[in-house]
Amino acid sequence: MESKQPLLKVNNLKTYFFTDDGVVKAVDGVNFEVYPGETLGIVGESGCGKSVTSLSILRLLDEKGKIVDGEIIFEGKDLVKLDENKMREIRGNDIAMIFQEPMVALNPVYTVGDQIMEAIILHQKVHKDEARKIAIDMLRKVGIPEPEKRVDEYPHELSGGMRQRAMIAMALSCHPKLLIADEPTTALDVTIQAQILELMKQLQKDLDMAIIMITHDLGVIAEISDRVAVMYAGKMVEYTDVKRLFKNPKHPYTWALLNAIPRLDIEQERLFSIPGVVPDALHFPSGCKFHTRCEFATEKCRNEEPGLIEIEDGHFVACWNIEKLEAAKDRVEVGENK
Amino acid sequence: MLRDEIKKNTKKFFKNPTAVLGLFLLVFFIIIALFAPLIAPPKDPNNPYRIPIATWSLEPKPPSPEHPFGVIGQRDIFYGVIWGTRTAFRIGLIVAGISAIIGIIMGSLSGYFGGWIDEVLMRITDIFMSLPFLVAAMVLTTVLGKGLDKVMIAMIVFGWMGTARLIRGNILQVKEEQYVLAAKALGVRDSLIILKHVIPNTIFPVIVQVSMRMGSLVITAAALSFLGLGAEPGYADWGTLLSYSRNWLTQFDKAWFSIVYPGVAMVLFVLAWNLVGDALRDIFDPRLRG
Amino acid sequence: MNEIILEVKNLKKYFPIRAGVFRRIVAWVKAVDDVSFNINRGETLGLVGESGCGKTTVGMTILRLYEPTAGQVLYGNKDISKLRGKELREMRRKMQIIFQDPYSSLNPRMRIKNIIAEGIITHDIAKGREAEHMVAELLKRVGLSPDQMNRFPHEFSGGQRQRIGIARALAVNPELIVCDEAVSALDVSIQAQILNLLEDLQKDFNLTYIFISHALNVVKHISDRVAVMYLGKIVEIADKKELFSNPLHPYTKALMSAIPIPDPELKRERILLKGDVPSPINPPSGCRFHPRCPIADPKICSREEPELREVKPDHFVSCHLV
Amino acid sequence: MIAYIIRRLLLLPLILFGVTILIFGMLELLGPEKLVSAYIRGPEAEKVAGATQKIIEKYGLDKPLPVKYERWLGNVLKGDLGWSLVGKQPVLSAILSRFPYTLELALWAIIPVVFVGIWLGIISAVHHNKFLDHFLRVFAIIGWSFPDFVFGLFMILIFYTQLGWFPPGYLSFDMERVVTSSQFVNYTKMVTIDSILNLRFDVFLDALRHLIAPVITLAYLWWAYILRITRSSMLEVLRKEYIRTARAKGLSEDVVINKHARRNALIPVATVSGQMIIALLAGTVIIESVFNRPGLGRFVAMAATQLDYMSIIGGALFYSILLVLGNLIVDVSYALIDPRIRLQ
Amino acid sequence: KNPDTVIVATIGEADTLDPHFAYDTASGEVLFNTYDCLIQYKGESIKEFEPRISTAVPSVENGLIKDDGKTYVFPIRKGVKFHNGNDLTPEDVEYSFERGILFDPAGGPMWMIIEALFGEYTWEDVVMNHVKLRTGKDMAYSDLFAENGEPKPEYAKYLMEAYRDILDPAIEVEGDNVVFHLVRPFAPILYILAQGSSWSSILDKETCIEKGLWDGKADTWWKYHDLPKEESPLYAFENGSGPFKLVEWNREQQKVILERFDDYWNGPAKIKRAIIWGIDEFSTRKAMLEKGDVDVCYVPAQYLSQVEGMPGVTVKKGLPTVSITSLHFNWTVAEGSEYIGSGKLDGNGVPRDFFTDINVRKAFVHAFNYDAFIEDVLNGMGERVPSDLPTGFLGYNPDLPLYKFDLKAAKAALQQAWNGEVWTKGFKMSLLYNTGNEARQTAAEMLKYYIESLNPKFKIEVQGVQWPNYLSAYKRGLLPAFIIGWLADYPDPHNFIFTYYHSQGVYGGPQGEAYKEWARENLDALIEQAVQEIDPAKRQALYEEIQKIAIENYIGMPLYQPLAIRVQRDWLKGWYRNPMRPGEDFYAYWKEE
Ligand SMILES: Nc1ncnc2c1ncn2[C@@H]1O[C@H](COP(=O)(O)OP(=O)(O)OP(=O)(O)O)[C@@H](O)[C@H]1O
Ligand SMILES: Nc1ncnc2c1ncn2[C@@H]1O[C@H](COP(=O)(O)OP(=O)(O)OP(=O)(O)O)[C@@H](O)[C@H]1O
Ligand SMILES: [Mg+2]
Ligand SMILES: [Mg+2]
Repeated sequence: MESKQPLLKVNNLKTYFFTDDGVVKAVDGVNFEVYPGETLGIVGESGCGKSVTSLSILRLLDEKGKIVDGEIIFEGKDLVKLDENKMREIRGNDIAMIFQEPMVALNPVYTVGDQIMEAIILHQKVHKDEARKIAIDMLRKVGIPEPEKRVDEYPHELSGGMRQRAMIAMALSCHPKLLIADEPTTALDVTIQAQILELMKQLQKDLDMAIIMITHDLGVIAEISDRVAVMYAGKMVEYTDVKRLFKNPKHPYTWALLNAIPRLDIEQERLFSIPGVVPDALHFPSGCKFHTRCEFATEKCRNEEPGLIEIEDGHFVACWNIEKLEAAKDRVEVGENK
Repeated sequence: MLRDEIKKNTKKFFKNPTAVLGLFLLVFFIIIALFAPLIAPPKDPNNPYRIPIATWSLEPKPPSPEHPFGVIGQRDIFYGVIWGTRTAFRIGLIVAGISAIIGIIMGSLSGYFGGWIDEVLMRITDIFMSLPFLVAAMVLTTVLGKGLDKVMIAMIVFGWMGTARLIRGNILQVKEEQYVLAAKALGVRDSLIILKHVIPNTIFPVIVQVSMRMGSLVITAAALSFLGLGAEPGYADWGTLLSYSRNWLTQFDKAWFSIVYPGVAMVLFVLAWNLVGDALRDIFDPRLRG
Repeated sequence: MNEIILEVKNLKKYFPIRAGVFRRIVAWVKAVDDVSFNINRGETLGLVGESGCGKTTVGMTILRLYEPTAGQVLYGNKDISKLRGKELREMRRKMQIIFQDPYSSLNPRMRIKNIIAEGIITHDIAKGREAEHMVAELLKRVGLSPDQMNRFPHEFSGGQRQRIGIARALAVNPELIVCDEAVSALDVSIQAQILNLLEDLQKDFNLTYIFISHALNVVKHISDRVAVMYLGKIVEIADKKELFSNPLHPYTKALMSAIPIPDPELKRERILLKGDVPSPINPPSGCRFHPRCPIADPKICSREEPELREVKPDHFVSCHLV
Repeated sequence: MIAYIIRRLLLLPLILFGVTILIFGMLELLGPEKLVSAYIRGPEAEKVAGATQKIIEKYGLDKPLPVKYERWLGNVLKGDLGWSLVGKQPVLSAILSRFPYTLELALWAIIPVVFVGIWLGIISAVHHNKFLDHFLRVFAIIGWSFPDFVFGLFMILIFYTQLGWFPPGYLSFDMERVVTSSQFVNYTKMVTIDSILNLRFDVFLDALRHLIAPVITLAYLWWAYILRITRSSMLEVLRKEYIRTARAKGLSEDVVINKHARRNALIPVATVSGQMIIALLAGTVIIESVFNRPGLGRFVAMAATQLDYMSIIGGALFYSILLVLGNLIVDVSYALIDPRIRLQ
Repeated sequence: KNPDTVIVATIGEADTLDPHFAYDTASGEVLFNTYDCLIQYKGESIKEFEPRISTAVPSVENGLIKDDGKTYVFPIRKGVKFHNGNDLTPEDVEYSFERGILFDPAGGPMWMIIEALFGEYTWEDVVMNHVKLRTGKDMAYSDLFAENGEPKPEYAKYLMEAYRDILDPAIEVEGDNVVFHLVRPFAPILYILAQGSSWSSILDKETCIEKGLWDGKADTWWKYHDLPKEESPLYAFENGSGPFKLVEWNREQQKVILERFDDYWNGPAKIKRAIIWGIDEFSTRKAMLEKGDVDVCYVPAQYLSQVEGMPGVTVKKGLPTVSITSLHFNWTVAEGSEYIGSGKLDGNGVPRDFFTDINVRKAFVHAFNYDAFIEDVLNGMGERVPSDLPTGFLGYNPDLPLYKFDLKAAKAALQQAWNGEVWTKGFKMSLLYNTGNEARQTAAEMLKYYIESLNPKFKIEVQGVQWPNYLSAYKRGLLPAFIIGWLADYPDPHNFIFTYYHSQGVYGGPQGEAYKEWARENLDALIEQAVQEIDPAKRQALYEEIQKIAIENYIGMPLYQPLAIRVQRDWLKGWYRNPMRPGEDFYAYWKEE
C-alpha cells in the first residue's frame, strides 16, 4: 500500500459553520488519505462530523459552512483552492457520492433515468440515446431487474433498496475514481443492507475505485473497510487498518465503543457503557474532547488537546493515556468468543 | 425552561430588524389607540367614533394648525386617523379573534373525532370556502345592512375556515405523535388529551395566522367602507376617510392630505402586523424559516 | 418464573386502504395476521423483524392503542380487547409502552414533571407534593437529576429523553412494558446505557418486557425468548440461546447472517436474500417468505401456508421444510 | 388520481348545492319588505302608493321558505337569476356579458404576477440573506401590506392626474368606436385579443394604455405574495437532499436551480396560484371601481352599494362556481407537475 | 375633438326604454331624443307650448279644448316617419296611449294620464270601479282572475267592457285628429302630454304588435297588463319618430349610443352621434371633461369648485329646477320603530306622536341654518322657498314668509312643548339619510348640531342607510322625520301640493295617521278644488291659501330648491335650459371650436 500514491489526501481539514448561535466547529482538524482501490471507513457517533467531512471534500457545504483551514489534495490538486468550474468537472466524474436517505436523495419529479443520464451527458459528452443506454446498463449492473422499464419510472415507484441501487448506479455511471458513501445502508433493512454492501464490494472490484465509507455501524466497517478513521466531536481520534483497530484499539473511545455494542457472535453479561452524552458541537469541551466521558481523563486531558500521533507503523491515535487503557483492558471482562 | 424558550425566541425576534420595526410600529399604534381620548378629545364622549363636524362646507381644507391633517368631507382628518386606529384594532382583534375561536372549535371537532363528523364539518368548510372572501363579506354586509358591526359579522362568518383547516391538519398530525399515544396508553381521557396535548401543540400556528390576518382584515373592512358598504360616513375609520378622497382625486392640492394621512396610517398598521406575523412565523414555523 | 402474564391468541390487525371515488375500502394492510404467543412474568420477549413486518402493530394492539381486527389478548385471564372505560384504563396502568422516537414521544410543551406525573394523577396514585416527590424518585431511578424536572423535553439529549419516557412508563407501576424500538434511535454509546438501565429496572421491579427491535444483536442481548416476524406473521419463536445457536427457519438464518459483525477477521458465510420485503397489502400466497427463500420448494411453499409448529421443546417454527 | 378527480367531480354538485343554500339563506335574511326593492326602485317608482304590496304578492315573497327555495333553485338551474337592476338585464346575461372584461384584466394581471413573482422569488431564494433578498423581502411585505384601493388611488393621482399617462376607463373614444363598429369582429369580447385578431394594433395599444395602471395595482399585491411563497418554497427545496445529489453530479448551479429546484418549488406555488387567480378575480371588485372599468367586479360592487340583491347574489354564485371549478383545475394541474400524485 | 359627436358623462343609466314604464330622468333622456310627443315646451319656458306631432297646441281660443276643459283635440301631423320608415298616423297615437294605460305597470308613470282622464290613479282602480258599478261588489283586481291567469268566466265581460266602454271612448281618432275625453276638467293635462314626458311618447302600432305588445284587441288586454319590466319588448328597443335612433344600449359600460335619424320630419339633427355615458366616479368624469373626452359632465354642487375656471369649459350656475328638498315630520310613527329610542318621553326616546305638538315642529323648523346650508354645503346652488312649491310655479308667492334660523325661538318652543316635559326630560331620536347623498347627510347633521346645542339632554342620532332601505323605512312610517325631495312630473302646482300636503299624497302617508286626519280636515278639500279650477287667477289664490296653512302649522321644513349647474365644453353650442327636460336635447346641439 505504501508504494502507491494516495488518491486523496486530507490534511488538517477544518470546516466550521457560522451560525446565528455561534461557530460550530463541525470538523476541526482531520487528516487521512485514501489510496486507489481501497476502502477507507470513517466511523463515529452522530454529529461527530462525518458527513461534513465528506461534503467538504466535494465542496457541497451550504453557505454557512466554510472550510477554514487545511487542504484536500486529489490527484495533486488542492480541491479547497480549485475554482468552481473545475470543481464541477470533478464532481460526479472523478469523485461521486451517495447519500444516506435514498428516499430523499432523488428528485421526485424526474425519472430515475433522467437523473442518471444527466451526469452521463454532462461528463461523458455523449448523445441522449447513448446516455440512456449507459444508464440502462448501469441499472442492470447494480442489480435492478427490468432496467429498460425502471429507467422511466419515478423514484417514488421504487422501493428503498431499489432507490439506493439507483443512487449507486447514478454515482458510478461516470466511473469515478473515488466514491464517497455517506451511510448508504443506514436507512435500509439488514437483509437489504447485506445486498447493497455485497454490491458495493463487487463494483469496487470491477471498477477499481476507492471508497470512503461513512457509517456509525462498526459491523459495516469491519465488513467492508481496509482502513478506518474513528471520529469524535469533529476530531480524528484513531486511524489505522481495520484489523488492528478491532483487535487492538488504542483510544479509550474506540475501545469503549467496541464494548458497548451488543454482539451476535459473543456472549455479554452486561454492556460496557460510556457515561454522559456526545458533546454539542457548539460547546465542545476544552482539551481532549473526550475527556468528559473518559474514565482515564487527567488534568492534562482537560487542558491540552492531544495530537494524532503514529504510535506504531500506520496506527495513529490522539490520546494522552494510551498506557492506562492497556492496563485497563485486562481489568474489564469483555466476554469471550464463542 | 419556558422562560429560556421565551428568552431565546425573544432574542431571535429582536435580532430581526424588520420584526423590531413591526413591533415598534405596533406599539406606536397601541399607544395611539389607548390615548386617543387625550390626543384627540371627542366632542361627544358617548359617541367618540363619530368624527365631529369641522365645517359645514363640503370642500376639503388643507392642513392647518387647527386641523393638522386637514379636513375632508367636513371632518377633521386628524381626529379620524387617531380614532381610526381604535377602529382598526377593534376590527382586527374581534374578527380575527372570534373567527379563530370558531375555527379552532370546528377544526378540533373535525380533526380529533374524524369519521362522519369530520366529513360533514369539512364539507361545510368547503362550502363556506367556495365564496371568495371579499365577495362573501360584501354580500353578507349588503344583506345585513350597512355598518361596521355588520362588516365584522360578515368577515367572521366567512373568516373561520382557514383556521379550522389549519387546526384540523395539525391535529391530524399531532394525533399521530407518539406522546398522544403515550397519554392514551396511560389511560388519560380523550377530553384531557385534546386540552393538554393536542391544542397546545396546534395553537401557535393559529396565533401566527391570526397575526398575519389582522392586516388583511383591516384592509378588507376598509375596502368595503371605501366602496360605501362599511362604516357610515363620518365614522372614524380609515377606509371611510379614504372614500371621501375619491371625488377630489383629480386635484392634487385637495386630495393629497386626504389620501396620504389615512393611507399611510393604514399601510403602516398593516405593515406592522405583517412584519410581526412574519417574524412569529419564522420563529414558530421553522419549516418556513429563511 | 413460569406464570403466564400475557397470552396472545390468533391476533390479527388489518388496516383498511381506502381509495377510489367513494373512499371505499379496496384492500387491507395485513399488518398482523394471526399471531399467537405468550409471555411469562418477569421475562423479556424479543420481537424482531424487518421494517414493516408488523412489530409495532403487535405492540400497539396488545395495549389496545389499536383495536384488534380479530383474536384475543389475555392479560391474566381478562380479554383486553373486550374491556371498556374504567376497566380499560385500569388495565392500561398495568401495561405501558416506551417509544422509539425520543423526539416525538414527549410533548414538547410540557414540563418533564408534568409528563411523568400525568399517569400518577390520572390513576389517582398520588397528588400534589406527593406526586412531585414520586417524580423526583423516578427521575433518580432512571439516572436523571430531580433538579431537571422543571425543564422541557427539548433541553435533553436523545438518551435522556428516552430515560424520561421510561420514567413516565414506570410512574404507574406497570407489570408489563412494551419497548418499541426503545434504543434504535440512539447512538451506540447511549444505547448501551439504556439497555443496561432497562435490565436493572427489570430486576428491581420484576417487570416483564416485550422488546421490539429490528436489530437482532440488541434483541439477543436483552431477551429471554425471541420471536422472529416476517410480513405480519411469527416465523420462529424460541428461547434465545436455542434460537441463536440453532436457527431453523431460513429467514431467521438469513437475517442472522446478514448482520455485520464488528470483527474483520470473522469470515462467515452470507445468505443473501433476493429482492425486497413484499408489501403486506397483498402478501404472497402460501408461505409468505417463499419468493425470497433460498430453499423454497415450489410445490408446497407457494401454496400452503405453514403452521407454527413446535419442532423442539419450546422451539416453534413455521416452515414446511424444517 | 383519476379516482380523486372523479371524487372531486362528484363532490362538486354537493358543494354547489351547499353554496346555493348558503346564498339563498343570505337572501332570505332580508325579508320580503327589503326584497321588494329587488323588483322596483327609484324615487319615481315610489310615487305610486301601494306598489310594495303588489310586488310582494306578484313575486310570492311571502311564501314559506322551502317553497321559495325550490322556486329559486329551479330558476337558478334554468339560468334565471332574476332581474338585475344595476345591469338593466337579466342577472345571468349581465354577468356573462361583463365577465370577459374582468377576465381580460385578471389575465393580464396574472402574467406579470406569475412570471415576475416567481422569477423574483427564485432570485430572492438564490440570493438568500444577501442584499437583494432583503430588498425583495421588504418589497414583498410592503406590497402585501398595501391596500389595493389605496395603491390604485395613488396610481391615479400620479399617473393620470399628474402625468396624464394612464387614463382610467377601458378604451378611449375613437377606439371605442372602432370596437363597436361592424367591421370589428368581437371574437372573445376581450379587446386586447380581439384587436390583434382584427389586426388593429392602434386599438391594442390603446387598450393596453388603459390596462397598465389597474394591472399593476392588481398585480403588485400578488407579486409580493407569489414572491414570498416561491421564495420560501424554493428555500425549502434548496435544502433538500436531492439538490445536493444534483450538485454532487457536477451540474452547474443554473441547471440545479432551474431544473431540479424550480419544478419542485413550483408545486406549492401552483396550489396558491389557484387561490390567487380567484382572489384576483374577486379583487377586480375594487380595482374596476377605482379605475372605472366595466366588468363583473364593478358590477357586483355597484349592485352592493345600490342594494341590487339579485345581482349580488347572482354575482356571488358566479364567483363561487368559478372558485370551485378553478380549484378543481388547479388540483388537476397540480398532479401534472408532481408525478407522485399523478401516478397514484 | 369628435366634431360630429356629443358625449355626455353623467351618473346613472336608463332604467328601461319602454316609455310606459320609464319613470326616471335617465330613461327619459333617451326617450326624449328618440320619441316624439304631441306637443312640446317652448324653448326655455315651462308654461308655454309649441306644436310637435300635433300641428297645434289645444286651447280654448283655438277651439281645440272643448266642453269646459273636458275634451282635447290634437290634429296629427302628416309625413312623420318612424325610424323604421313607417308613417305616423292618428291610430298610432290612439294606440300609444291606450297601450300605456292598459299596461300601467306597478310603480310606473301612467297614473298621471289615468288621473287626468279618469280621476283614478291606476287602471286597475278604473276597472274595479266599473266592476263595482256592474256587480255592486267590492273586490280586488286579482279576484277577477282564476289560478291559470285567465279571467274567471263571470268577470271576463266586465274586463272587456272596461276597455270597450271606458278606455276606448276616452281616446278616439276622428279623421286626422286624436281626441281625449276627460271625466272632469283637469288643468295640468297639457303638461302631462308635453315633450319630456316619456309616458306620452308616440309608438308605432305596427311594430309594437309585431314585437308582442298589446295586440289592440279588447278581449286580451289583461295579458299585457302590468308585465315585469324586463318582459316588455320595448325594454331595450325603440322605434320612435324622434330625431335620434338608438344604436346601442351597452349595459356593461352604462353607455347609450344614439345616431341621427336622417328622415326626421323637422329635418335631420346637426350632430351625427350622441353618447350618454354613465360614469359613477366623479373624478373620472371630471378628468375626461378636462381632457376634452366628454362634452358635458354632470357635476354635483359640492364639487363645483373643481370645474370652475377649467380652460375650455363653460360653467353655468344657478339654473332653475323643478324640484324641492324638504324635511317632514311623522305625526304618528309606526309601531316597532327602532328610530324613536324608548318610544317614551323619558329622555331616551320620543313618543310616537311626538310631532303632533306644533311646538316641537316649530322648534325644529327654527333650528336649521338655511342660509349657511345653501352657502356652504350647496356652494350657493340652492334657493329658499317658503313651502314645498318651487319658484316659478303657479301659486308661488315670494311674499310668503320664509322660516328663520332662530335658536331662541326654537328654544322657547321646546320649553313649551309637551307641557315643558320635553325640556326637562330631554329626548332621543334618529334622523336618517340615504348614504351617498352628502347634502342630505349634512342637513341631518346640521339639525342635530343645533337641536343638541339647545339642551344637552337632546340627542339626535344621524344614521346613514342605503336608498332602498331608506325608502322602505319612511314609507312604513318608521321614521320620526324624513328628508326627501320631489322632482316635478309636470310643472303644475298640483304635482307638489298634492304630493306633500294631501292625505293621499305620496308624502302625506308617511307623515302619519294623525297628519292624515289633520289634512283631511284642513287641506284635502282645498287641494281638490284647486286642481279642477281652470282659471289661473283663482288657482293661484287657492294654492296660496293652502301654503299659508301649511306654513303656519309648520308642516315640514322646505330646505331648499336646488339650483342646477351646467358644465360643458365651450365648443358645444345650442344648449338651452328647460328644467322640465330630462337631460340633453341633442337635436339642438352642434359643435364649433
Ligand atoms: N448546515 C449546517 N449548519 C450548521 N451546523 C451544521 C450543519 N451541518 C452540520 N452541522 C453540524 O456539524 C456537526 C457535524 O455534523 P455531521 O452531519 O457531519 O455529523 P455526522 O457525523 O454525519 O452525523 P450523523 O451520523 O448524524 O449523520 C453537527 O453538530 C451538526 O449539528
Ligand atoms: N395506522 C396504519 N394504517 C395503515 N397501515 C398501517 C398503519 N400502521 C402500520 N401500517 C402498516 O402495517 C404494516 C406493519 O407496520 P408496523 O409499524 O407494525 O411495522 P414495524 O414492524 O413496526 O416496522 P418498523 O420497523 O418500520 O417500525 C406496515 O406495512 C405499515 O405500513
Ligand atoms: Mg451524517
Ligand atoms: Mg415499528
